[in-house]
Amino acid sequence: MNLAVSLPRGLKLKNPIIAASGTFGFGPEYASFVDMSVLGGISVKGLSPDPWPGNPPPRVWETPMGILNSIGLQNHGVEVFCQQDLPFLRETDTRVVANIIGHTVDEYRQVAARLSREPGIDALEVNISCPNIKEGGMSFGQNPDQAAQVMAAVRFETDLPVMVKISPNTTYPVEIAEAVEDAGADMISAINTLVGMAIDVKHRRPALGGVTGGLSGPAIKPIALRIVYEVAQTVKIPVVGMGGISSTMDVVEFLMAGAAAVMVGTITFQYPRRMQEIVAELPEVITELGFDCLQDVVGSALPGRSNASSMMEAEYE
Amino acid sequence: MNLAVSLPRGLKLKNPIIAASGTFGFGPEYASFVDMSVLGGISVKGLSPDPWPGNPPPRVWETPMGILNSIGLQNHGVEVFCQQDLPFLRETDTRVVANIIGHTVDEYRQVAARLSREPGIDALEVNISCPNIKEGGMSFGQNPDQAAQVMAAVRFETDLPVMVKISPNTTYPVEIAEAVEDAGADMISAINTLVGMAIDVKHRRPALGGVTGGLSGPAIKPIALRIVYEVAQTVKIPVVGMGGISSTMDVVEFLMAGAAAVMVGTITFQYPRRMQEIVAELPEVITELGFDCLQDVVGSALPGRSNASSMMEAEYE
Amino acid sequence: MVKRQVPAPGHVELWVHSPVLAGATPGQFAHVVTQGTLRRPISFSRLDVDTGNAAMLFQVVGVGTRWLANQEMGAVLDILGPLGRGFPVPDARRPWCLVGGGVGIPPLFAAASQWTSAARMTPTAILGARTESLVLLEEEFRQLGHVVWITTDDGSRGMKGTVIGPLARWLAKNPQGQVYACGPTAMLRAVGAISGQRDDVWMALEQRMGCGVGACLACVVLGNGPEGPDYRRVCTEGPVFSGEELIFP
Amino acid sequence: MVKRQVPAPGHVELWVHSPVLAGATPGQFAHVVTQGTLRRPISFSRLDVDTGNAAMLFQVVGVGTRWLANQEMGAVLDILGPLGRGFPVPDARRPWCLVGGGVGIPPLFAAASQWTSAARMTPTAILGARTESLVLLEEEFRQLGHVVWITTDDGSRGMKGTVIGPLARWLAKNPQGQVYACGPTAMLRAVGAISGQRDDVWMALEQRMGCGVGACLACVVLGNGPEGPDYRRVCTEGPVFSGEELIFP
Ligand SMILES: Cc1cc2nc3c(=O)[nH]c(=O)nc-3n(C[C@H](O)[C@H](O)[C@H](O)COP(=O)(O)OP(=O)(O)OC[C@H]3O[C@@H](n4cnc5c(N)ncnc54)[C@H](O)[C@@H]3O)c2cc1C
Ligand SMILES: Cc1cc2nc3c(=O)[nH]c(=O)nc-3n(C[C@H](O)[C@H](O)[C@H](O)COP(=O)(O)OP(=O)(O)OC[C@H]3O[C@@H](n4cnc5c(N)ncnc54)[C@H](O)[C@@H]3O)c2cc1C
Ligand SMILES: Cc1cc2nc3c(=O)[nH]c(=O)nc-3n(C[C@H](O)[C@H](O)[C@H](O)COP(=O)(O)O)c2cc1C
Ligand SMILES: Cc1cc2nc3c(=O)[nH]c(=O)nc-3n(C[C@H](O)[C@H](O)[C@H](O)COP(=O)(O)O)c2cc1C
Ligand code: FES
Ligand code: FES
Repeated sequence: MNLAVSLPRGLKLKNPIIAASGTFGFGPEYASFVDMSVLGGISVKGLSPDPWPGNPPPRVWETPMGILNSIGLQNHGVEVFCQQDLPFLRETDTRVVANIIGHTVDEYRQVAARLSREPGIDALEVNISCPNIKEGGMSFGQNPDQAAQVMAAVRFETDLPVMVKISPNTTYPVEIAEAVEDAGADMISAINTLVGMAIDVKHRRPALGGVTGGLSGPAIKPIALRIVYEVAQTVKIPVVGMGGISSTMDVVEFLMAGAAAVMVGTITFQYPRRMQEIVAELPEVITELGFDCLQDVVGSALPGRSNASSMMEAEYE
Repeated sequence: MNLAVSLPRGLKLKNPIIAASGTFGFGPEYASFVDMSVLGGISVKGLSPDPWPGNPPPRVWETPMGILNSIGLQNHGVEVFCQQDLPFLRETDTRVVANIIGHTVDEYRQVAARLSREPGIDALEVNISCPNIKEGGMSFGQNPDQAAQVMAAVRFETDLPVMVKISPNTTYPVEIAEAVEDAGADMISAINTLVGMAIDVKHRRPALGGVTGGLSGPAIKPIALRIVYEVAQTVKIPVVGMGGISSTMDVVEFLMAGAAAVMVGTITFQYPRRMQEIVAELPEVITELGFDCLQDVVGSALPGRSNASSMMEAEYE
Repeated sequence: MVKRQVPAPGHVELWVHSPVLAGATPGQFAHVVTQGTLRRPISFSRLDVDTGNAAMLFQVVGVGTRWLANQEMGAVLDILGPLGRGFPVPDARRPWCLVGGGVGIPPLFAAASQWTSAARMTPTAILGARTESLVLLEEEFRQLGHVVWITTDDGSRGMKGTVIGPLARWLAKNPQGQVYACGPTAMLRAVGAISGQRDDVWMALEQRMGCGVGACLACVVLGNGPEGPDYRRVCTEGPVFSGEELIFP
Repeated sequence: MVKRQVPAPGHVELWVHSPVLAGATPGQFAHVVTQGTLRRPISFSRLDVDTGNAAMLFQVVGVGTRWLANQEMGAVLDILGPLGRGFPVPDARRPWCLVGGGVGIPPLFAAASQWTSAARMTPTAILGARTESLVLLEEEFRQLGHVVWITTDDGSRGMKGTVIGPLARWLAKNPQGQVYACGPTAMLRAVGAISGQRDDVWMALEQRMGCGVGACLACVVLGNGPEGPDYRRVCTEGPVFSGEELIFP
């Protein structure tokens, strides 16, 4: 079965499985364990104009079916990335998504501009879950206007396909998706982590050095699916779904909820080869579920296309 | 060790463990499995002025370390409650918290008024995660003004201790807590469920009859702790914490994050006696952690009181 | 857990020693801790007050039943029960018939075992399955002296088709006969339709459950209420309902 | 898994057969799937290229180590490794000394086993523990021919106090001696302080980890960077760092 996915502005993935930003480094870290050419793509760790130091440790903490992280978006800056990491990525036979971050609209713009000049980058992913320093630290992703400003600034600088990564820590994920669509986004990726925390009971203090952290892993899958399902019904552009994917069936859930492709994060820490396994299993699983091709799975549980209400009523109404 | 908790307006619990609304019915359902007199209190299923039919089934779905529910706040109305359920509750030796719901501010007011006339109710818990029908269906709990209006209306009708139950499905849990505190709330309870969904892959449709549902259970504990920790630092009134508690250590985490008492929900479905076990274990666990009394545990991981930053720096700075 | 059998591929029957469970009414269920955040509801296939043993026969369909199927002899299971309302004993002066599909058969067998000695006329058991290897408890029903009709979807054993054909014929002969049915929802709907949803047609339903004791209102099905349709709890008002109580499409 | 021992109460040593792991450098670690969403990092206590076996000695502290301690003989473990940077081989012409506290001792033993034959002078091992029953691998170090000094917090065995006392005395005699240390952070901080954070004082650190391979930036400690403090990854730049590289308070 052909697993290829065609996305806006000519972005073509050999399959819908992309390594999620921040969980797969810049490629070489996992290269001895994973055959990267099997992946649809890889989204690199968030890149800022200048290096960010990140948060004090501890930076991860295990929670029920999830993890909290407070890496604090540590990265060595877009310039070092272009010189040091990009050459390796150019050699890999997979799509490279550059995840970009900033403290101000202008910082996002700068990173987008810098990356657009480099060959070997196939798409940008705008992580709007960063604190907006000028507006008091609430993240860009919590406010439709600010999210749209970031997207508009990035759009001004680049013709690359751009996806905006939606934060779940807001009352309005759908409104934010609409706002960035209007501002020129080619795709939505959803979701980023949920703000959570844990207490180190023994030491009577927050477990993470950064006090709060981002919750990821299977625990958040229901929330991610809900947001993907809602966003996919609202925007016209494709959605790349993620949050807690750990199996091929999870991927199918996201596809049915309307995702055109997915990203896989936390599970890689436990099972580095899981993405490869999913790519291998996907054709058979889709066929067994009665689909002829990947495209038919996408959105098959959305209202209208799903047999939801009719079957439900058939059972008890 | 004395586990008693004193809360505003003379509300005294024999211990900090309260059964969470919607997971313990109206008392008699679990009475043959659980010794209710051991509990600090029980919060009953949400009560509306008239009966609510609830959502079509299926109404629960299992998720990684959690469950989704779309009961749809089915209940037989406050009048039937007073006549049919309250007599049993009056006989039980535990505090009764009446959880109230409504589609309009006036419906909340009506239920509060009706319940204030009945003996045997020790506190009200205002569930603001209900759709505000007049304002287009977004829940009261997602907007500080609307939440405050509900609280003000309830306060007008009752001298009972009132807690407002915070929704996590908002950008502003802290602002909402502050708004209801200003509107006269005596306590905050936090958190209600997170909106999520699951796909029934076999049938290619949303798994729940209500399409989306509320996520509860251990999976949400990190989010609940974060909100309790933030709210406890902001408001002056006590916080009743909940969300994913399944063990005595979990209770200690919530207490350290600033909760004066806790509610226990989803785990009861799996282990009906877990609340009893927690009450039994709590004194020993607290003592082993080096505390002399329950009160000292409360808030011990909050900034100022916690040795957070100092120890963190001691380790790597 | 005192005994374990594999009556058909992908099906396991477990015996547990528990006088409390052994005292259940057929049609009641056990709510079992397995893997996952919710208990699993499973009906009793055998209830023996003398030995204090109760059995559950289930199909392995997901994580919970797989875990349960892999438990070793002597394992201690965490079971809440017996729960729910079981089958009412039939009026022994009138004919009765059991109609079971797949894993709907076991609870009917528990009922048959208790009722058969009291029966004046030979009862009928109509057992349906997907295919020959999945016909459950046939021999056991014959040993009780039942007239046993088998149907399989693929015709590999007995009549080809569903249990509805034989039931229609039985009802034609016994228009006021008492019916006890358990099986997939589609089958029960058809049973309800051809039996006229009477108050002596009893059906055991399945629904996703939370608490199992009536507290959470998760497990509802649509009932025929005095003021129009209302929701009933399978765990408390059911799992056994009369045809009259239910609304099927 | 080919062998299992309980060297002290609450401590387990597991041998696994894996030529790849057995080829590790002492100080490197294995990242092991247990229960929970993250792997558990554990150092090697023994590395035997001849048999292709590697051992890990760990304390049971939580869900993961408890699960691992309960694995049965023949179990197949999912291990990522060997990972990280191990101890550099000491300069055999100069004195060296191993300083281990608690479960910091096992990786030093793996190192000692490989290096001792090449040593010109008798190496010293300073082993600290909370109490007598928790002193790990003492006999094994003696068999390697090390001078072994024991300290316990409660004085139940060897000197009362921490490893820092004996280390200070050793350093007084061997001011330029090479030091290899592993143990609790507080101990390493003290080792760094009294040894002057030199480039031939090596310490194996612990930190909470995500990936274990350098991808997630979770496992950092503060390093002494060219332009001020910077974060280094324990899983990749470490777990072994020189005193010079690290910033302790
Ligand atoms: C009253 C009652 C009696 C039952 N008796 C039997 C029996 O005797 N033999 C038998 O084989 N099966 C019986 N079932 C069905 C049985 O409960 C499910 O097959 C079982 O829960 C599946 O669990 P799982 O973890 O293997 O599957 P999963 O699909 O992994 O389970 C996921 C969740 O869905 C629930 N679920 C899945 N299928 C069903 C279902 N059909 N009904 C209710 N909940 C379900 C599970 O309990 C769990 O919460 C009965 C169900 C009910 C309600
Ligand atoms: C490089 C390295 C080598 C190690 N070598 C050994 C060894 O040889 N023997 C030994 O007994 N222990 C060793 N440890 C510590 C060991 O990793 C922890 O004791 C173990 O992870 C605890 O897991 P748990 O599930 O039992 O505890 P839990 O507290 O339930 O674990 C919860 C989470 O915290 C992490 N965690 C808990 N304690 C530590 C810790 N001290 N360091 C890092 N992560 C931790 C766990 O990995 C897990 O992700 C080493 C740690 C590191 C970083
Ligand atoms: C350790 C870690 C670091 C992350 N760093 C980034 C990042 O730099 N940029 C970003 O957009 N998302 C980042 N994320 C979020 C993930 O890309 C993903 O959105 C989230 O983890 C949910 O997917 P999962 O449950 O499959 O991990 C990070 C997640 C983790 C766990
Ligand atoms: C089945 C179910 C029904 C619920 N019904 C109510 C309700 O009527 N009113 C309310 O305020 N909260 C209700 N809740 C939310 C719980 O009281 C609690 O806030 C939430 O489940 C988180 O706690 P837990 O993880 O311990 O379950 C319900 C939760 C569940 C699982
Ligand atoms: S399962 Fe909770 S009411 Fe039936
Ligand atoms: S654990 Fe991921 S970088 Fe070290």
